[in-house]
Amino acid sequence: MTDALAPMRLVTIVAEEVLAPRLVAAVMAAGATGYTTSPASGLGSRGLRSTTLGGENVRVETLVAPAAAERLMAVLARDWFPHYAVVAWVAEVAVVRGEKYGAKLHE
Amino acid sequence: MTDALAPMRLVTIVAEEVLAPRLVAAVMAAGATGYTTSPASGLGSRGLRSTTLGGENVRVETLVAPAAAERLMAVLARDWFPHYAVVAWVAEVAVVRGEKYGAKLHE
Amino acid sequence: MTDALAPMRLVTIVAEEVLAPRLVAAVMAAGATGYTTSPASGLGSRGLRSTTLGGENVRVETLVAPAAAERLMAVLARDWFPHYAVVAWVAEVAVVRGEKYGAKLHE
Amino acid sequence: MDFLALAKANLLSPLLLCFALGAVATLVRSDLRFPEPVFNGLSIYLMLSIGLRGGVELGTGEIAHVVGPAGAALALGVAIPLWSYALLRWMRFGVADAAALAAHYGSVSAVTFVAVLAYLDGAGIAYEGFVPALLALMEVPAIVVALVLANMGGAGGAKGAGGGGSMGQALRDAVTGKSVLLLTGGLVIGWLAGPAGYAPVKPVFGDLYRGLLCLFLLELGLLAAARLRDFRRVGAALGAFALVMPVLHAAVGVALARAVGMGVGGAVVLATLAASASYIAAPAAIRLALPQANPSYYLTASLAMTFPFNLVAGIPLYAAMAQWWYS
Amino acid sequence: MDFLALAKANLLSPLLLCFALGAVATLVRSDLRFPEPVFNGLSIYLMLSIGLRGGVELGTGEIAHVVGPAGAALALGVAIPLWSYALLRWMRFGVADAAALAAHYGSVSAVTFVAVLAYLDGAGIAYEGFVPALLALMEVPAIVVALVLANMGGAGGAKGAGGGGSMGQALRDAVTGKSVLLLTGGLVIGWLAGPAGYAPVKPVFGDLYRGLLCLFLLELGLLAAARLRDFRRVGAALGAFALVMPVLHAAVGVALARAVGMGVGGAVVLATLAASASYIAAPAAIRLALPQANPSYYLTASLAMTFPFNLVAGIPLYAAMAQWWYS
Amino acid sequence: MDFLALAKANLLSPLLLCFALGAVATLVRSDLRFPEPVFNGLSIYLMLSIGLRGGVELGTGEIAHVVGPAGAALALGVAIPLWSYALLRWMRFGVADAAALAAHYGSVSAVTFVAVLAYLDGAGIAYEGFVPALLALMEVPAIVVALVLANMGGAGGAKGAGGGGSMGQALRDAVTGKSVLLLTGGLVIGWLAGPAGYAPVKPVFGDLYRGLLCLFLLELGLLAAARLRDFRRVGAALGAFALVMPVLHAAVGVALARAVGMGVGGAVVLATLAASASYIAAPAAIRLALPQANPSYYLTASLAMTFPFNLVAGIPLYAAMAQWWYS
Ligand SMILES: Nc1ncnc2c1ncn2[C@@H]1O[C@H](COP(=O)(O)O)[C@@H](O)[C@H]1O
Ligand SMILES: Nc1ncnc2c1ncn2[C@@H]1O[C@H](COP(=O)(O)O)[C@@H](O)[C@H]1O
Ligand SMILES: Nc1ncnc2c1ncn2[C@@H]1O[C@H](COP(=O)(O)O)[C@@H](O)[C@H]1O
Ligand code: NA
Ligand code: NA
Ligand code: NA
Repeated sequence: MTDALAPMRLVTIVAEEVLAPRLVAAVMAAGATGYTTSPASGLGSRGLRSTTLGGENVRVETLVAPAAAERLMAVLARDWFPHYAVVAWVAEVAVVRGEKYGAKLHE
Repeated sequence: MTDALAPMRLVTIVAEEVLAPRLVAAVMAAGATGYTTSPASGLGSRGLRSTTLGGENVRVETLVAPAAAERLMAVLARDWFPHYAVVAWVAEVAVVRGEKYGAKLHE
Repeated sequence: MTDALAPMRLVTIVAEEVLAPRLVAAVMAAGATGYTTSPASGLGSRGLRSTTLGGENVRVETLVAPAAAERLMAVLARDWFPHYAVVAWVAEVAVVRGEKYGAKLHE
Repeated sequence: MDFLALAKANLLSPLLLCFALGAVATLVRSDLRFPEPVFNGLSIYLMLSIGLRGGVELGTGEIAHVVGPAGAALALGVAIPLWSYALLRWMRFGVADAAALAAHYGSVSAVTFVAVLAYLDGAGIAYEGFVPALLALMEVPAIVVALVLANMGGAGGAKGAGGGGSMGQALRDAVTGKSVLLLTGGLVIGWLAGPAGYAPVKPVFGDLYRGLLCLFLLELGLLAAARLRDFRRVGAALGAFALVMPVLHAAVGVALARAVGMGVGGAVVLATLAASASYIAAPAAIRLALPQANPSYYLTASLAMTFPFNLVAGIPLYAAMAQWWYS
Repeated sequence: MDFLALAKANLLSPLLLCFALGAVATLVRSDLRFPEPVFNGLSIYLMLSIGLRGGVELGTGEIAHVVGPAGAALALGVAIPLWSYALLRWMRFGVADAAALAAHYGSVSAVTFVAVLAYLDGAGIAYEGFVPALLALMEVPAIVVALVLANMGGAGGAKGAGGGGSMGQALRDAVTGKSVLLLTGGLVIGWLAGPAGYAPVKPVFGDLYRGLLCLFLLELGLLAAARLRDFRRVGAALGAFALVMPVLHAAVGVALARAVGMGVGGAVVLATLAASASYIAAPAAIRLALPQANPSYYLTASLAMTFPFNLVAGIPLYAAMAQWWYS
Repeated sequence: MDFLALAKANLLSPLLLCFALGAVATLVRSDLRFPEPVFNGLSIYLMLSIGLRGGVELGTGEIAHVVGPAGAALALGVAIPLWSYALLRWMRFGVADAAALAAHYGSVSAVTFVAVLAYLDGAGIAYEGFVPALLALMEVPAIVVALVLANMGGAGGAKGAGGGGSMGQALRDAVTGKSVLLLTGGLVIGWLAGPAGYAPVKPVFGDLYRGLLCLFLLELGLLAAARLRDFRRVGAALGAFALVMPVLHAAVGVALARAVGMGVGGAVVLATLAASASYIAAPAAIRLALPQANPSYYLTASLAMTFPFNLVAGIPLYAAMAQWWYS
């Protein structure tokens, strides 16, 4: 196996579904090269359902370089957490061919 | 960026969908402040499908403090694994504003 | 709590939905004892939608021993990445009763 | 029409043929899958439609006549799990598995119920308008009786995981379960709205149900054939149980129906309800309350054996039995 | 039929009873859930069906007559949020909450619209074929007016998260929103296709809509009752607003309808549109553009109070008001 | 009706207008989305309905007459990909892309098929009851032929990822694919059940299909317009191919239909089948077996160009061609 595994960050964001289009725009603006969304529901400390078809959330995952992950978390903390039901976390993961997601070769 | 990232645990549980209401109750009882569920299917070592609309699972994710994660895994191992098709894992993740999920400030 | 947590790898793969049956076969062939799939959508660097009901992806997660994770990533890099829209990452996670997923006791 | 003509018409009805098509699709490993939300939506529709049409009929008949048949239905719902449990224990099934199977065979299958109505309509045999109420009455009692039996036998559910009290919880869940709620809700709505209120919604709840039932049966065929693959796990003894007990239960049903003064059509319906085994409500309840029971047993028996048997051979047979008994 | 007979027929219609059944299911904590994709599919069907049938009618009438009523509808869409906002501010609601509520009460509910048509059909009262156009016209303006009010009051949306320009974005979203698009698209299609083109699709878009509306109302009952649990968060003042304002708006609607020359049936429709509050389009728009507003307020008021009030008591009342005013 | 009147009726039919509405929704970036499970459910319904109605017709006609037309359909399914591949290679497309396009144009579109039947019904032109069998016969052969061509050209699929044997696998998948299964299953069911068995399910499978097809076309309009954005990637040469080849294929279809003794209505159907390009079955098969082929080419050409062309202009044109040839 010649492809070494490169370290990356996986940022996962759970938010009200109505926010999805703006959220993925924010993700791309922070420097991501892609994202994956999936349907979710849940309960949090606010417990608000903001639309009639309440309780429906969206889960956005993006594989980004560490710097972009920090940028994204900072944007979320500043612009999104105060207003919306949003939860986000960062995990360290390994990928093959990290360049694809914006990783520098010797990070 | 003034918000530092705080270390937390993400516990992910995959189980038969029929268990969902009880499972999230167990999650909250272990000290979680919230959870996210999403639909899933899968195959495991038992390969059982327990309802007519077989193969359908639920995936529950909860962001908790390390102690709560250990508590939850212990409860799952004791009360759930023997009886039901349940799989669970714990990952270390980082969040902004860990207090929200029950993290102590200097853990 | 007598069950210690054992270290394992969680491999997550996001791919075009049409690939799902072959993908899970590849996962099992690499030595996994099970997998979980869930519906997803997304955008990547190729941005291709390959079926009429375009944009639909599948997300496959499998909990495997570290060696199997490396095997699986190598297979993906060799046989899948060149042809299909596939993204994959590996995370370190902890489980109760790692034997179930093929972990050796003192790995 | 005589028995053979009716049996043939039954076999060649689109309902049964759609079930067969679903089974074939699974057997040839086709990629045909019914989207789950659509299946769930169809279930809601069917339950509400059964209730609604029954309620409208109810309003035009005499409601006092329902008391005897209701008592008979309840008696069946309590007695069937008792003797089934005893027999299955004697056949060396464990406490949990015996109780689980008893719950399934004492409870009922809504699709089998709709199929028997379609059969009677086709054969021109009248039946009482209140029969959907019997369907609603028979869904829950057997599950409760079976859980009591399991408790007495020492298989008391997964205490820890359920947080205790799984018996009471199971009862609560079953009574507020969506099929009971939609059936009784539909009955009340149909009864209150009457024929005039029903008329504008009849194109949906009356005209479409036979066709939509075809789609439902297509999906059940897919699922039942997938279950058949578990057959080796199940064994011949359970196979015999799944094919013989329905006929015995149907015979008891016919006798009871006559005893409480139902007509011949009603007797066929009660017999079919007794003969049918639940494969949607009971599995979910039992899985939670009796996790030690093996789903391969109860699902394969009820969905892959008893259900198709009733559709193909049982219903014409029970009709013949009732006509013989009533003549 | 006199007023009481009509009110009773309304109360006992399957539409209302299905709504009640949904509410009961939530209150007894049943596991009945409507699959979301099916609900979304039904929404698309209902909107297209309303538009299509309106468009066919439109083609057979005189289109010039629509100008006055359209002006009246637009006037209501602009005026209702203005006075609602002023009143709510006076009631000590914050800028964001007052604007959010104003948007909801100025906009409209498609299901309430369909319910009033069903009521008029049942009562044998004719109405203008172009009324679906009024529904489409009244959905958006109130949302825009409310956002302007919020901006003037200093509650200017979540600038950062939206990337700026949330006002213009909200307007764009509302105009290209699926309900406006399907309603106007349906109107155009019905108008172009005419009665001959409509005939082969009538079994779906004409015959089924009353029955499918029952299923829709079942789900809305589930959702509305779930909202009721938020009632303590909302308070009596908002409760009074949610029950009194619709009647006032209806009165204005009747007066305006008469002023622009609509018939008595059309007046009932315009009154009901004015009285109804949006619970699908407005919440989504407001949540994005005014995240500071508390969804518990606007959703509980519109979905759990005003909507059932209009269905149960409002529509017959507005019909009586219109008949009194026109006689 | 003369040609122009029919073409106008076609253009103004709700079917086409719904397709246009879907396209408009995508172009104005509306949030209108058809829930995927509902679309899948509708697909199952449409296939089964086409088969079922064809099967009932089949039973009332003489089955021997189907042999010639079946041969013609198979011949088209084999020949079209051969000459399409040769032409596309000559146009400098790569082996994989040429084979992929050849598969799509040799296979068929079920919605185009239903649209031509609706057109003929509207125009009062009779056609053979067995035509759904031709649809089922023409879905798979072209895919197989194209994969053989690709193999011979050296573009042999993704061996590693598929675990080898992708040709045989692709053939298996196509034959047990859900559209072939539902069509042939429906034909058999309709044939066995006959008109008497069909009657109770006709309200669903007969009366609703035109209206439900509108909803289906709405979604296809959404998808086709989204594909149009890929147009620059596709180029003018492929655009010409997508608009000219259907007309040639239709001419061959008319000639063949006459040669095997079909009526003028059947000739229009066979011509339309030849002219149509697959956009559901073929893309999935090709994506797996020929991943090197660019989906932008085959999907944009078949879904965004050939499909609307056939709906709008092709079908009336092929009808005119057949009438001229038969007169
Ligand atoms: N501790 C948690 N773990 C996982 N998901 C959470 C957690 N807290 C909140 N969520 C998710 O985030 C959404 C909004 O949470 P909140 O803003 O706390 O109301 C919820 O609906 C959940 O899906
Ligand atoms: N190794 C694994 N990796 C990921 N998910 C698994 C694994 N094993 C089991 N699962 C999931 O857990 C469910 C129950 O597994 P089991 O209890 O092993 O039958 C399966 O349906 C899968 O969704
Ligand atoms: N950076 C990323 N983070 C998360 N998911 C991604 C990323 N890039 C691509 N994906 C997912 O992988 C699929 C295929 O990506 P691609 O091969 O880059 O077109 C996309 O549809 C996404 O669901
Ligand atoms: Na029974
Ligand atoms: Na209003
Ligand atoms: Na073709």
